[in-house]
Amino acid sequence: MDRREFWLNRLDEVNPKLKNVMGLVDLQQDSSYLGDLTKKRTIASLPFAGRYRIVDFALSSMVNSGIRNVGVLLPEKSRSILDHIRSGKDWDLARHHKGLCYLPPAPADNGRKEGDLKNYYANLDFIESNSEEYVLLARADCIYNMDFNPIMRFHENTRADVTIVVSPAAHDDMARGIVVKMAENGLVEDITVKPDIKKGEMRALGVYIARKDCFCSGVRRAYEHGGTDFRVDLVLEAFKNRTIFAYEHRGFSRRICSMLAYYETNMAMLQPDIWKEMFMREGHPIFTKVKDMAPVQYKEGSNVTNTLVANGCEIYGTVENSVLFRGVKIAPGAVVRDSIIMQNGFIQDNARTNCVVCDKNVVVSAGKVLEGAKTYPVFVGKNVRI
Amino acid sequence: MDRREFWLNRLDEVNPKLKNVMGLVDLQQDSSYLGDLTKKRTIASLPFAGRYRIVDFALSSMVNSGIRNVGVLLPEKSRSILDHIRSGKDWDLARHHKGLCYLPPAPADNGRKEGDLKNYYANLDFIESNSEEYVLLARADCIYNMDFNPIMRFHENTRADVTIVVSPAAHDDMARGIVVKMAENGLVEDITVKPDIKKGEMRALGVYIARKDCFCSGVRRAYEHGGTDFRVDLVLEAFKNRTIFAYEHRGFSRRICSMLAYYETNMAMLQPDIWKEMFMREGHPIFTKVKDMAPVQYKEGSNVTNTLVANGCEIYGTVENSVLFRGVKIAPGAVVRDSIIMQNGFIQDNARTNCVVCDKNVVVSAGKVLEGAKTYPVFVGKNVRI
Amino acid sequence: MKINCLAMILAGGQGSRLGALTKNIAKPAVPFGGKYRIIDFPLSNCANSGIERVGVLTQYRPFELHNYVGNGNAWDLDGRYGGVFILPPYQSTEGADWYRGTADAIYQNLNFIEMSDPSYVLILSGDHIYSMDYSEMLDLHRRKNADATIGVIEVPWSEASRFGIMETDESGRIEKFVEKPKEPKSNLASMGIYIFTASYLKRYLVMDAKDKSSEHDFGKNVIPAMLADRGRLFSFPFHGYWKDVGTIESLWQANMDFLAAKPPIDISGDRRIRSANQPVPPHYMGPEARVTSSIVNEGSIVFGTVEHSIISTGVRVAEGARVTNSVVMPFAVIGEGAVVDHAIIGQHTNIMAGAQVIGSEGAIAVTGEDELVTPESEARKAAV
Amino acid sequence: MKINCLAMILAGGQGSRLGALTKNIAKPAVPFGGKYRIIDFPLSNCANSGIERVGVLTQYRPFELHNYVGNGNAWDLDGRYGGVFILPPYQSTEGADWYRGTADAIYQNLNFIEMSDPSYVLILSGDHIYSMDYSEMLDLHRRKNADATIGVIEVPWSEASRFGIMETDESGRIEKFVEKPKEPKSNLASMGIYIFTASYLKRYLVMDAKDKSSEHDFGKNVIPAMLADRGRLFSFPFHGYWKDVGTIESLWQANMDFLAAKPPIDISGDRRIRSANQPVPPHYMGPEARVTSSIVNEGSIVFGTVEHSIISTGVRVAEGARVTNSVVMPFAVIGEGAVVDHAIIGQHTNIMAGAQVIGSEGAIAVTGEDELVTPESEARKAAV
Repeated sequence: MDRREFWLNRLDEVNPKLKNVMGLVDLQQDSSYLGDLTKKRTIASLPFAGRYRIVDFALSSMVNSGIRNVGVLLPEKSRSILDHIRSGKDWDLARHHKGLCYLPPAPADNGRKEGDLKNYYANLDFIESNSEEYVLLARADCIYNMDFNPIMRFHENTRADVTIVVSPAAHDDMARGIVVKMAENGLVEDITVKPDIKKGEMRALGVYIARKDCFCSGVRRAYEHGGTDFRVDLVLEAFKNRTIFAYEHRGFSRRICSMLAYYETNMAMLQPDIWKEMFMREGHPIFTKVKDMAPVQYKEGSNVTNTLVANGCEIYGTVENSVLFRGVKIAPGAVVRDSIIMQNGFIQDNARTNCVVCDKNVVVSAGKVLEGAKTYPVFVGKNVRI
Repeated sequence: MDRREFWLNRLDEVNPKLKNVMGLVDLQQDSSYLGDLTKKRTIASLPFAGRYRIVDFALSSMVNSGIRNVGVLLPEKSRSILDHIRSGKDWDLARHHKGLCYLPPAPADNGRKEGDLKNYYANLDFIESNSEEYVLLARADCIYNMDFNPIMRFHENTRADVTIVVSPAAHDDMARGIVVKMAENGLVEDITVKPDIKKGEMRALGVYIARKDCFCSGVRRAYEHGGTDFRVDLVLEAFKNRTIFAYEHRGFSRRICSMLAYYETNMAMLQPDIWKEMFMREGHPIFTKVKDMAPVQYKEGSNVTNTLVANGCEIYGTVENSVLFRGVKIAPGAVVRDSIIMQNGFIQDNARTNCVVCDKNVVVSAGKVLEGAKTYPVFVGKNVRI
Repeated sequence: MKINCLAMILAGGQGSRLGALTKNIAKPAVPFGGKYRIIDFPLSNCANSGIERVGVLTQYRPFELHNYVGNGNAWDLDGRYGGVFILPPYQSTEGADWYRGTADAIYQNLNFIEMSDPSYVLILSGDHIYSMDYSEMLDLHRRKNADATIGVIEVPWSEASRFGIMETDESGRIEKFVEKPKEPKSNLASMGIYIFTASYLKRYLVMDAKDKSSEHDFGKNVIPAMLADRGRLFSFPFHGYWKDVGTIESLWQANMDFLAAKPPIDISGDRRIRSANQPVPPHYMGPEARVTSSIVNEGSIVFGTVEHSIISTGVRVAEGARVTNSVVMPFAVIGEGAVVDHAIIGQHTNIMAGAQVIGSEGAIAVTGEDELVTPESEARKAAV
Repeated sequence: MKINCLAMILAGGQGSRLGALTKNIAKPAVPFGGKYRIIDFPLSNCANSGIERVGVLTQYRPFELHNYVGNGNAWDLDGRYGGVFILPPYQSTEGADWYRGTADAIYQNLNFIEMSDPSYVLILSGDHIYSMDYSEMLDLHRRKNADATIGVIEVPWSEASRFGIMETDESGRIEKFVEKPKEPKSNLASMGIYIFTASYLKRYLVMDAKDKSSEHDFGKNVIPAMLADRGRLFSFPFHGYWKDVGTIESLWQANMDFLAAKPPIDISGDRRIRSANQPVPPHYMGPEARVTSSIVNEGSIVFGTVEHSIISTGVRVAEGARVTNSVVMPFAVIGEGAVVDHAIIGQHTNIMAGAQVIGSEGAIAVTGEDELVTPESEARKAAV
């Protein structure tokens, strides 16, 4: 029995471990769909659900599935993400052998059109030098808590060259993405890259599994024939003659493809069953950078319902149907409804916010009122004082 | 007694700690002087003395002097350096509070001339957000094992705005650098940036101490007036009206400014007193990435004299006056003299090298002979098979 | 490598005065303040004071403490010359014995101290809640060229006879030390925090170990012996919040102290109290939750009513449940309609729907770890 | 969190058969092969086999072992569900005792096992040099649906009576286990490596603890009891290099084995043996150095002659010194003109200029830790 067989036989047993799979996390996602939210950050480093960043979900899913070797394709602006992931210790990836490896962006080629494919190509040597036989790629713009073990078994059983993880879009989705048509057994019959996606269409969640040689030869072929775009030049073109299967993920998943999607996905976490599926699954916690903040202080007169509250907050006022990030302060008489208040927000005495997304360090001064709609939340940029 | 006083008073005591100083390590050194040695790497990540890289010396000196907060200014090509330093754990800098922080290069500004100053400017927010009052900058192209505590005391006692660490050049030095003229008390009377430096001239070792506000306002002033170059636009121009003192480092130090300097500095480590000063000082070890290689196997017939040998080597032949990096294999009958053989080099049966620098993974086939001169070592590039 | 100052935390035995709460864990591992454990306070104080190497002396279930503390990484104490070491009794060439007293526990670990080779040894206890900069105390110790320095705090005169009381001269030098004096002549009480010059400590510990009449206690034997020899012992006055949490009542009271409009310690500032965090999400307040004057930690979920209470990591307060004036420790469940008042609910304990755990000031109700409290079972009350 | 397999390393007591070498350190911490310590082998095997949580049972100077092992970071054993735990005896609610035997040591740590909640428990000893993939053994254990699986190795028939000998049927199921049989009927010796299904182990340890006539030893009591109850015990044959290093002679011999043209274990390949490294430079060979058929580690400096020997970290061999057929442990100094042959030189020991430490095969000379050997002093010889 060879090494691979040996581990795969164990998958149904106590301690599933994708030992033969190397993870790749691509953080260079196009973030133009998110407007000001991502003006100074990548989607991957967007704060989410009180204490997380989007990248935490892909990284944690990998680690919980048993992947111990993860390459992180860095975006151009990498400081916030380097500061968030650091050594990978909080994801158990700070190791002497394997563990986390940063793959920084390749410097610009003279005159050549740029695209996300280039960074894959520039790091092929690293990917190929590792001993794992499979690559599992996750492009960090989706929220899910996935166990990759059944997907790997699916990939093996279908004898696919490439497996794409899909789920039906929960809403119309205005961002560019991959939509697949598949047979009942999962065999992909058509792949399209569309600038917008209709509700219910099977769209890719950015998770791909392939044998490493298949993946690398695809990247090489695509880039060396002038390709720049991961979706079009690799998935559509270079994988044309490959057997591609789609695996439908049936748990919760959302693409963070617009300000509204960002708002609604945060709000979805207020449903206790989704909160539990995402965060309280035995053996599948979502890891994030530890900040070690003090517990929340609910002061006399506070009134907080249907709300997610991160540590470090101090609450005197009223909060309903909202998400409070670390270190938010809600003053006496303030009322926060259907809102997302990011780190260190301060809603002062008798101020009110309704359907508002406040970026970090926003101050809403005493008595001020901000009001959006659930279908059109008002956004307040970083460090703004209103 | 304020906090600063408190710690500074302790400097002479048991546990010197530069608690009030933040370290900056600049890895973006111009490496064109080193030819093929640095074609695919920065000076900072150049292998040295069997198991080190140049950056280890600046980083270790900081850590051993008590600095616990270090920002690392990354060069454009950062993968090898990220892979070497990783979390900073091997330098004791993997910490929740303070520790190591990567400062990636700023993306190119449209049309503006590039230079090393830009990355300082782009990271001023990080530097200023830290609580330390002093900045100690080390530009990682020199070999030394320095205790920064006396330099800090010197800086305090002279009430300098900026202190530059200098030492007389051991050789003529063909690379661009800073030369200072100083009074006997250390007060700098003139600073010049010269394209070559004569033996004995007081040249800067790339180590600067300043109050953080002084340093940051200098960088801001230099960059915002169109400056690009650290040496000319910051040290010469922006610091023009500042009181600058030079501190002469009297221990061993070399600038790695040419292939010959690289060769000779490696060879200098073969002098037991220099080997001890650099590597065996109580409380001042040089840290590097741990690779955990097996000890060296000296086989029957091996004959090794006046040589530095890193772990993982296997030696059957003869080696004299040389430096062997990790995993080098010297076959029976092979003779290596006055040479530097980098990682995984393989000198096959009866081959000979004399005054040769072999980059990583070089194979010198059976019977082949390579011969350079001590003043002109022959260089063999990475992965070459001769 | 010589280090400057080594801290030794006396974590003690089973901490029987905390009763059911320490059935399965050592006292320093008892949860506190919703997020912390008692030992987080001395460990964070060490880290915030630049002391990076810490020994924790315990002979009761050391691996659970080890499992929590790890190598001290959460407190940044895992540097090359640092580390947190759990120190149970061990067998040496001279034989082996259980710890017979605070001084004996240190004596039995003289080898560990020698291995660490510190100039000074800081001795702490593992059951106090406070935030203190030991480096200031160390600085005083050095400036006074002292043999030993003892942390002291002013206590109400009426309570002075419960403490070890110090009489000092104007310079702070200790002239007399009396354990629990009937007629105290001072109200400067020992906090059980000592700095010793390492060589001086060693000399007295070796002498004490040979003394068969000794109880091997710092307060009762070692300090008096040092004073008898006219050692240079100084007091270091401390003025902040300091609370012994060795009993159920004091543990409950200290928790309640943190519910004040202004908490007694700044646990989140520059000198924050750190702890080993679990990967849990922000807590969730249900649609009918009613929470006031309380502290709630990550990972919990509240559907009921919480007033003037501490809700720790992973706790669930179900619909209609009512928690008042209580401390609910990690992963406990308060079932539907259950009532908890003036109580400490142990870790992982399940208060079933409709059950009641009701104590009163001066008679706090306690449930232990992993218990099941049904509406029928009467919750055990703590002996006060 | 349930883990798959927990390893427990029996690190033993003072290891008195290693004499002077274990005066200050536990046996598993004894240096080996120039760079390693004995415990590196089981720890690396665990890491290479995917077993990330390890208990080390010792009652002798646990902190020195702790200081070396840390939290297992050097072996990548410091993951969230992993860790290396040094386990000296401790005080529980039921009282406390020193370890009375291998089975008792595990029994006393049942709480630790329960806290870790493994499906399987792997028991190892801390004094063997070998490289083994325990995951293959675990796989056999599961495929056979075994209660226990014992690692066995074929030994020469002439030596079989020194071991615990197994008789098995064709399927590998163990029918009989005899400790040191006078007339062995098999040459399959127990390597002291056991995998137990956790619940099964617990049942038998509890029974064994109650049995007052038991010596609380796996080989003598627990395994025979399991066989008597017709438990499903299987053997797992191992074919590689395996060496007990419990005596001076065997420790010396095992070191010498690594000087063979082809070392008996691949210590630097994919399944490399890892160790906690010190920040030391490459070693330096002086102008007159003469080194053949030897292993030399980092941080050492050699001016003299070394033949067929092991030179460890930080050793200095001065001009004119001659070291042959010997093991020189870390930071020892061999002075000018000193002669060392067939010897083991302990850590930090100083063989002064001109001194001689000369043993012979079968009577290896030994110096302990931190000793000073002058030309006058006769080096102690090990009892063989």
